Amino acid sequence: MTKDFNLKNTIEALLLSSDEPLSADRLYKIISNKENITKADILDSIKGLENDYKSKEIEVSRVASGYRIQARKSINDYLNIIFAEKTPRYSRALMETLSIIAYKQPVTRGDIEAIRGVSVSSSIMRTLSDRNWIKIIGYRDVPGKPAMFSTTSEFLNYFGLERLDELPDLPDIKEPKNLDLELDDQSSNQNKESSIPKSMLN
Amino acid sequence: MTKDFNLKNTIEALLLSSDEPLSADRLYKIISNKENITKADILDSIKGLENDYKSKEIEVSRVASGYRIQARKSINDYLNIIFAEKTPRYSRALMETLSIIAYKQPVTRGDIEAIRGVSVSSSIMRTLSDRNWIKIIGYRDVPGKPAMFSTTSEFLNYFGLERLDELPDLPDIKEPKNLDLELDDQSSNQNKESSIPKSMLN
Amino acid sequence: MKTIKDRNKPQQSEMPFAIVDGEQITELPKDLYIPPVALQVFLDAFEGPLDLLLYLIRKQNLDILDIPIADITQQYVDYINLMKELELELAGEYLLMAAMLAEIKSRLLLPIFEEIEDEEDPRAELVRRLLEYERYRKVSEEINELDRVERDIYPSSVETAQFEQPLVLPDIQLKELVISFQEVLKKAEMFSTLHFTKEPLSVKERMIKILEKIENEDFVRFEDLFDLKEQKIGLVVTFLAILELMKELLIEIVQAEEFGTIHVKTLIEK
Repeated sequence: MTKDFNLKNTIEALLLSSDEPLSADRLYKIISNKENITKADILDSIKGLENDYKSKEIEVSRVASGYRIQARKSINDYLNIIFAEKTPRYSRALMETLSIIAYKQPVTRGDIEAIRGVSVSSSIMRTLSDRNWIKIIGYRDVPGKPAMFSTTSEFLNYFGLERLDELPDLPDIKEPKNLDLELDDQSSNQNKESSIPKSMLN
Repeated sequence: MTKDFNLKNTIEALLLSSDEPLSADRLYKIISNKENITKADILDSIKGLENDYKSKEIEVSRVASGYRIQARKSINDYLNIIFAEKTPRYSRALMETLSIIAYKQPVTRGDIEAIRGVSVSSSIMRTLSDRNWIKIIGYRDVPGKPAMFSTTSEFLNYFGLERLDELPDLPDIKEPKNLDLELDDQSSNQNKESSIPKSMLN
Repeated sequence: MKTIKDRNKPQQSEMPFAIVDGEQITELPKDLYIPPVALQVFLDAFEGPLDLLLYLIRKQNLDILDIPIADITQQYVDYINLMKELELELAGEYLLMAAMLAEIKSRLLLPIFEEIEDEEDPRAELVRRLLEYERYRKVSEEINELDRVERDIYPSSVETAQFEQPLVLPDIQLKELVISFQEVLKKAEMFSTLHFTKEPLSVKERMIKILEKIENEDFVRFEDLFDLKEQKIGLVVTFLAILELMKELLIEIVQAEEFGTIHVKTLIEK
């Protein structure tokens, strides 16, 4: 083995750096590229880690696709504080997708992709339907029978609208400035801190 | 303090659980909700962690928005295998734009265009702001009120830096030898009218 | 054009300005036929006229502070013409620079009158810009080499998904929604094949209502789709919505016999 090489520490760092669990096989394949080790060594080292972590607030957990290191439940209270402090934001892609559905409904994913020029990620559609802002209203009678999406009444409620036609008129593309002025009055509480006004990006 | 509470282990687990670096202040606020600790205790514990990690393949790193735990470069060979296909590449145009913002901040798009000699593409500005590497910090008080951009602490975090002055030095302007150059700062407006007939260009 | 290869005899080991199919290209192809792909790659390799000028200067090991304007101008214009000949789209900035170079050249040719000794060397402004640009170009290369997350720095993290985290949903403003759509329209305008027309939203909405109404029915009577309590405009909107639904093949209108009851049937399969 290479001088100073420590299998347990290497496995620990790999498990902590990887976004997904790593199986003993995978760890073996990765590490045996460079170091002369056996699969049994891997398993021994993982046992060693489990032992080291006994008094710690993290633990090794074995899940279907391998091993991962996770926080112990005992720090849950603190984690709640960390996660609660964050005000999440939706991505631009999600906002654009939602706006297309709102203004052009009923639309299929294909319609949205044709307009945005990029494919619509499933996670965006899932997020939007998890919030009950969009629903499938039917399937278009063309090959493949793509689902057609529309917005929901929850969507209208969220924005304090009664009907879809209360959505602001499509802004004049050429003169975005007027729009900003107009809408500033309507928007009650804005969290504009981090996002750069779209008009600056063109 | 609560029985069995171990500040060092808690900080370790919190740093590992948070998806962004945590400052000593932030750690103090989070933990002191439940435990009777001082800010000095936090700093001591972080020192303790650094010490514990000396022989490990992970390390505590201090970046602009706080502390994070990261893998040591010694295991990058393995990590590059795991992350093989995920490394995003950034164009020269993007890196140049980002560099100008980093060194000359606050700058407007016009400033960037004056230096690079080409217009700044919207997609570059969008990528930079989507990544939270740049933000608008105000509007210059000239006609058109152009937005002024600066870099963010996320930008520094990404490059593992704590402060802007840790960036590489900007190369000096060479002393002109043969030319009688007035190296003043007015170099930004050069759209001189040209009297060159079109035929010269063909 | 044939002169390009003569002038550009490399005098130092060069940096490739492009890589095509894994091969480094350090000079313009010398054959008469220049594959447009190579030229496009060449053009893409430059970040604008200043970058191209710097390349020409560096390539010949010239002193940036004492540029032989006539030569450089000629070379620059040759490149531009080459690109134009191949009908490559040139950013306006390239042409502007050509004009600027030509202007400097012509000013250098003018006899110098002693009275105007205040006047700067006509190249001064250009040199200043080149030097300034070069600083940032160089430093951006250094920044590109810095360790960075996703490539050289791997933050460690533990899994926390097993916790029931309080679900904080992002908040959005109506304004953001409209601005997003505005953004979409702007983008769509760039692909000019897409046309957006302002459509009364109420028709869209009515289409949805109608679809909802008939989705679980086999047939719905045509007149049942209308709410007679509505004013005339409402009835018109409903009628437009039905026409639109027919056009989009979402519903079918069925009439069993002449003058018989008209029925509406959904074409949507659930």
